[in-house]
Amino acid sequence: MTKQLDPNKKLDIEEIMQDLEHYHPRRKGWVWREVPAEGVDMGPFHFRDMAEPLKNGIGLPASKYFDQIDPQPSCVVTTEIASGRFEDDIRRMRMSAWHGADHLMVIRTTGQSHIDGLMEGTPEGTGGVPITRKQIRASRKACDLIEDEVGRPINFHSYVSGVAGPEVAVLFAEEGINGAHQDPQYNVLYRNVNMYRSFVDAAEAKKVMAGAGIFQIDGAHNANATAKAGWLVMPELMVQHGLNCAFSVAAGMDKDLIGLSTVPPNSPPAPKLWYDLPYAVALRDFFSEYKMRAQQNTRYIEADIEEAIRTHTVDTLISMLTSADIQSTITPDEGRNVPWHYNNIRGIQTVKQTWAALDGIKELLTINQAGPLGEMVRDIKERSIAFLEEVIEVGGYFAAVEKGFFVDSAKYPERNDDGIARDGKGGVGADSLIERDADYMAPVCDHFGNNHLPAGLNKPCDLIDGCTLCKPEKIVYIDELDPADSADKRLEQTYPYRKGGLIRPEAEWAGDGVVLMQFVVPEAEEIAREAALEIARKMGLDDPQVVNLMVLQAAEGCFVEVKGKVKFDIKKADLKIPPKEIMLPEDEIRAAIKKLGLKVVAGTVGEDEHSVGMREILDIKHGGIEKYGVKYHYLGTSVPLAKLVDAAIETGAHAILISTIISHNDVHRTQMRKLAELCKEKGVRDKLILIAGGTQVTRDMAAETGLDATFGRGTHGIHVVDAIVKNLKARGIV
Amino acid sequence: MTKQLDPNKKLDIEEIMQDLEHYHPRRKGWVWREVPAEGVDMGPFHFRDMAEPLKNGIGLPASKYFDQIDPQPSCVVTTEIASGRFEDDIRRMRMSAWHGADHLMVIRTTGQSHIDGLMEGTPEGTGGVPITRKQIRASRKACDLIEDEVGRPINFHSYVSGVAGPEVAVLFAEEGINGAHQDPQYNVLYRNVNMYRSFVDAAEAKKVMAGAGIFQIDGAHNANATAKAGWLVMPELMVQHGLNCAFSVAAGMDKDLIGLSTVPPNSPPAPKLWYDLPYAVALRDFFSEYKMRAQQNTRYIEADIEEAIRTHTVDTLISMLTSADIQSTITPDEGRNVPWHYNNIRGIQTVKQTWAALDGIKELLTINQAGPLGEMVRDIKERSIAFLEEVIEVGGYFAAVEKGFFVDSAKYPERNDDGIARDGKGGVGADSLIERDADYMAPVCDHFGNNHLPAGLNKPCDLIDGCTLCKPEKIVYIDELDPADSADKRLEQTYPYRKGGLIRPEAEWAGDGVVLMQFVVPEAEEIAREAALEIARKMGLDDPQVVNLMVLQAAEGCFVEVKGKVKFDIKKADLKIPPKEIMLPEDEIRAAIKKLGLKVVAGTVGEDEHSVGMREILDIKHGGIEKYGVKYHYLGTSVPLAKLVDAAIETGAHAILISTIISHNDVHRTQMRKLAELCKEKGVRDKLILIAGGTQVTRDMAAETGLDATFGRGTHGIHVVDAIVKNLKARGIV
Amino acid sequence: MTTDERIARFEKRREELKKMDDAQLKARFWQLCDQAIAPIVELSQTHTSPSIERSVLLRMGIDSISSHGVVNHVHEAGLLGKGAGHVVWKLAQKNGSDVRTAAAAILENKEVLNGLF
Amino acid sequence: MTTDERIARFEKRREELKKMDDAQLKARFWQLCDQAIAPIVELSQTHTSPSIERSVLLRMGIDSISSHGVVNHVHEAGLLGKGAGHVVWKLAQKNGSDVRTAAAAILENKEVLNGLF
Repeated sequence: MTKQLDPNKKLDIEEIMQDLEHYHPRRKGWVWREVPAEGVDMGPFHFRDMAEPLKNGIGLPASKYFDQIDPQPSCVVTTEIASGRFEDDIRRMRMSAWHGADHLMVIRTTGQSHIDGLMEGTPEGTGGVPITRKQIRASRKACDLIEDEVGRPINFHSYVSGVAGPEVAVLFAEEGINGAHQDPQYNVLYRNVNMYRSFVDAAEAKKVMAGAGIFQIDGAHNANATAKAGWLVMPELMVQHGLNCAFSVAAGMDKDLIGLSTVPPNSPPAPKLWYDLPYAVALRDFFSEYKMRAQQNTRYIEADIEEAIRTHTVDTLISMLTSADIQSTITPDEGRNVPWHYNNIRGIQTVKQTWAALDGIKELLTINQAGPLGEMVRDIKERSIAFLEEVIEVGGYFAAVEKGFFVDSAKYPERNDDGIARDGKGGVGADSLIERDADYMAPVCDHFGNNHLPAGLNKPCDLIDGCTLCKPEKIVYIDELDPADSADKRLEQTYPYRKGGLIRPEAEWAGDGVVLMQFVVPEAEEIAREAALEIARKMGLDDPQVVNLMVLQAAEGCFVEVKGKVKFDIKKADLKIPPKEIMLPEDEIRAAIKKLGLKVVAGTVGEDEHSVGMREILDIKHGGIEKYGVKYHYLGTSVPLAKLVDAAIETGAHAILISTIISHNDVHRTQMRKLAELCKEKGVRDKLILIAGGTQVTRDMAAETGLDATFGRGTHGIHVVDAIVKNLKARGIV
Repeated sequence: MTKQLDPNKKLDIEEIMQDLEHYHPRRKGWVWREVPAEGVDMGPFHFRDMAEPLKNGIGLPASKYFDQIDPQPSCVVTTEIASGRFEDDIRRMRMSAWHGADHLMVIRTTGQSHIDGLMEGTPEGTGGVPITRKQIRASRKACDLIEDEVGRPINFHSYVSGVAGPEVAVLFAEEGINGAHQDPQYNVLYRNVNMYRSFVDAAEAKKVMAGAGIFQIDGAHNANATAKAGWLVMPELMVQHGLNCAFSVAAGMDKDLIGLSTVPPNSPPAPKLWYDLPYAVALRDFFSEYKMRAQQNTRYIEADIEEAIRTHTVDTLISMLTSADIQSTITPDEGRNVPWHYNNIRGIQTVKQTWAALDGIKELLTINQAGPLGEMVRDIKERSIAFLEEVIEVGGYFAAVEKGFFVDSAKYPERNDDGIARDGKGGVGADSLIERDADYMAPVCDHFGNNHLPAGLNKPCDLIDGCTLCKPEKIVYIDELDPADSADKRLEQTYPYRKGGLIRPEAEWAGDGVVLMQFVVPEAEEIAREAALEIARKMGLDDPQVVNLMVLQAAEGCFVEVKGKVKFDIKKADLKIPPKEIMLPEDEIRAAIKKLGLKVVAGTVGEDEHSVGMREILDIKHGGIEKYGVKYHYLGTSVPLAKLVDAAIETGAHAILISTIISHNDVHRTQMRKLAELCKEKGVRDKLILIAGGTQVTRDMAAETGLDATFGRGTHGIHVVDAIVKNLKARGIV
Repeated sequence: MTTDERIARFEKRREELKKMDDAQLKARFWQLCDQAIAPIVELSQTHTSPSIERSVLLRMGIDSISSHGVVNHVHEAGLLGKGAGHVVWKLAQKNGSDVRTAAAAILENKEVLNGLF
Repeated sequence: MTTDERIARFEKRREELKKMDDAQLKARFWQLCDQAIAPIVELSQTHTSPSIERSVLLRMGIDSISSHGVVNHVHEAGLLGKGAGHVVWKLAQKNGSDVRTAAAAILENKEVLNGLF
């Protein structure tokens, strides 16, 4: 029985790594979200495109204005995690699940697709993790704990591409992987794996995935991820999707588990919707029986986080106008480097926030098929069919690949002759196929193709008394091949930062010390770049690098972002943590104010003509106390203390609010003490709540100066009315 | 004649401040963009919702993929600038204009609306600038220079609210202000200026604005900027817009210059479109004769920059689905602090990027009036009319204000009785109105109301031989009232950072030293906050403040943003600026490669099994040289140099590419020298281009090791093919 | 009037509005707006304020500081109902000076206004 | 075939497609897809690969490292066409051992395969 996680306790990686030898997945296959047909009610709103809410989760920052609701989109939401160390990935999985991801894709280490066989253990990867049995078990075991904690199943995803497809598929079926990429065209075009070998292996891999209910995502998105002009290759994208779907069905896959990886090909400043919406409509028409895994654009992503997020918001709009069974997210820092923790969260938030903002969009807006969109849809369909007809005409798929039909940058039928031509006899694994003899046999389940089994068997693996898919206990577990390059080794190095009481900032790995700095350098680009690095060095950053530079104006200056590593540690024990102030619920505050008819006298004391701070606390325009129903009498600036106290008495006010901005030679403390004394002299101290604020005032000055509450920078009306009502309650007045 | 700006030279503030006494505006009144009816063609695209392009501008980061096009939305684009020092604002105006803003709103210093008269000189403001004649002249003069530089007129905007409305309006008319806020309801409800005084003053101010062709923006957006639940106050918003429009027309304003300030009231996680689209449609129906100044939401903006940008993208979608003559932008850091330079640019980019992405949307999508939207539109219209009927019934507008009709948080006709009730006899300027005698007379132009002028005058000001509106030379210019609190004083302090060769990072003001740090602290919130401040202090930041904290997961950690000030300076002279590498145009590179049929031999040398870097340079998947048509022959890792040279000779390759990641004890330099020597020995040195790369390799190693080019971190395929083609051209091979 | 009464009256009004098409609704909205502001326009035509009068003086070429003082003195002399511009213009006529000189005279000593009207 | 000839053929095809409604277009698309993959499905039914055979051994409970060696030896013995699983199973039958032991035997010395078929 997996024990429960405590939301306030860190995942214990060492504990998860224990006893993986006996770990077996709880379930096999993909899980969709529960979407009530009648919609979901949250706070004062009714949602039409949402699924059941999370048990435990973290809402958008603005959810505090809306009863902390955290609406969960009806589609599955994916995030891709690729730190290269799965022990750090697991922590990021938990963060992502709390923020709404229920499909976690772990990117494979670069180069694994060229390894002819399975990898084992937990070696470190680059830009991704080496997919091994041990690493999958540890991740899936963590996902079990996390899904119980957030109250929603998590789909764990990986990749079946490269020369070891069939073995990887069996590994995934055995270990309960829920979703995986599998598309022979990807191997042929992008990994230069021999075309014949790619497809024969793919049939087996797909059959195995089908048996384990693994959701398949195809590789067509790569076509527009590499094309010079993504929006011209739409006819080919349709063909690539069609071929993989047809082949997958022929291999035994259920259409409900066949997903098209569709990325809106275009991006601003091009007129994105004009090209991408017609394509999205054409695709959903032809592939109505399949599932849509909508991805966000990466082709035109630059180093600007905000630009990526805006384009991904429009990608999500296109999904909501057409359909998306899975909305996959791209981290907005994809254009810079391997993604950092918080950018996975930003990617997930883009889907949550857009989905909530546009909820019900299909009832408000209709796609205008009568206009130019209808013609464009028709045009894409006809060109994709003509493309297929020419493929057949030149001798079929393999012949077409040899002729460079695919990933040509021109719009079919035009050709720029820059497609990726592959040689039928070339590529990795060339002529490694073997014809099956007449008595070929494989005594296991989910095997594709001719298989001459003896008669009378219930299942093929009856012959060997059960295969690993039917009897998990038969799986042979290999722990580590090279203990020097393993998770345990790395965990030792990061122990001080995980359990040793030391703190370092991080971006991907425990203790990596990475920070990002943003500032404007008022100089031209070349100077700004060097100045930025010099500034980073002067602040003690190691190996500083400029990750983004935006020219604000050629001479006036540039916005620069520099990353680097800090070399020092912070001892947790040395930190002074102030006690947490818990606020009264807003309705209780408003009710108390209304019941009492709270009145306040306010003014700026001492020769202090600054009144900005005070105005912000009072005026409804800035969320001041007026907003909560408080009537205030503002006496202006440089008000003598006596005048304030007299005014309070005359108007029957319940509180006096003073602000003292000027604080040289402690004048603000003397003013605060004098106010308390004056009220005592006039016998009204306990009748009045005395509050002071100012940029140099701190919370702990109240006790010292005899006032009821004191506030510093960043104070808003809500904090002041909260303090007043608390004090009134303490004195039994309300 | 204003002289020309040099794009590569900073604005000379001191020069602009010269001779303001004799400055007069070039024109008066508002200017719309030039929008060709047949649309605009840029790069390979046809745009339907764009205006004429800029002469000089900076496109979105992704424009480099699209022939550097920078499409300019058909609407005017506004940015609000509020640093409090107009000499810094002017620099930001230039940045904003280059990025596409043609409506610059300078926020007034807090509290100016309570000053009964005009302010003069250039005193420092807070959260905005004290609006004075000198400051307007300097800003407008700068705008003249900038509009010529970018090639498009700039509208300069300010505020006519508060007790000195008529005087401020005359100042604006005299000084060529192009747009201004004027709405008596704003004074009554939010500034507590007496209601009778507010409206009588407003009639005069509006008449003056009309005379100078100044575009008016009303103040209704404040109703939903303060309402607890913005989406409930829609009926009242319609009423506020209606009253100001009717009164403005009665005061003599042309409907084409009357703008509704309309902010979509709701925000995610609420279903924003479901509430805001029907409202936007209802508003455009009733106010079809007026102009729409669409603003972005500020009511539910938090400290998260990305969240603000997503919501503002949806606000801009709503504008494009209905209409927006002006799309105003809110800086995404509005929820944190007074906006910084680069956040103005981000706000402008949100409009440019969304407008380009959704160009032509009205031909692709239609608003479905038949569904629930139609009912909601009808409901809003009926409630707003019923609201007006009740206003009339209770005795008219003033009576309704006294009864707290306005800014009540309930949806009309329900009432929460928390509206802002104002006393007819109370507020600033109470009973300060004077009845005009029978022989009341004012010998000036653009005066509202009864005016008993002698007969036979052509214009009222003939009586005094011309007023300042007709004869600008009559305007009395006052320079500074308090030289100690002036722009010159501040310019002296910042001289070192503007013209003295010192560099400091900045956010708002020259030399303010402000930087922002972003990192993850793998601890719970309270600890993360203190640790973040400690990290900032250890890096030498003065007065560090946490401006945003997002919990990634309660125990796993938080994303923290800390701002602070650096105390050191960088001397520009000490910086070593590397010479700028100018790349060949991509088409020329592709053509050369295609003509030659460029072939390359590649491999990783020395005992170096890392191949990631090399793969990225080669594979089409990562923008490698294959993408430009280069055929490569990859020999794998740890390849002996001799094998590489032989392979190059056999295959007739034109270049050899080696990568050396391992660089301890300079092994990479020795490998590079050996490659050059080997080619010499085999007599193929000048036939072959030799290139090396690696994480520790730098550009200047080429000369030292006898190779043709060497590359370090951050190198892509384009850099390598650029170097190869350059060398081939130098040797006359291509 | 209690909330229930108000809601009831609202529902009654709503019945009327339900009968109108979109164009009629729009016309009704603008007719009510004009009706609501009519008395205020009337008030604005027949009244003035210190700020309006200062804005008149500004247009007559009198600087912002002086215009403040002049309006105060004209007000104290009970003549603001004539219009500050009218008073300054009339004094200029009387003294045969330009308006700026007349304004300076009033600023310096409001007695000069005695008997002007 | 030159580009012009290709474009001409495309236009001819386009004329045919113009006559179809949406449903017919869709059917035509899927018919062509199936036609294109048919020969490849056929190939996949009648052929196998080292990776497929290793995946069979994995499912028979043989660890990933050994399965690599076993498949190589079966391949070298020219028996991969029988199916590596078949060979291991047959050897196990012959020696009366479980499959894992049979696999280990093959791994250790491929001679054990002689005369197995």
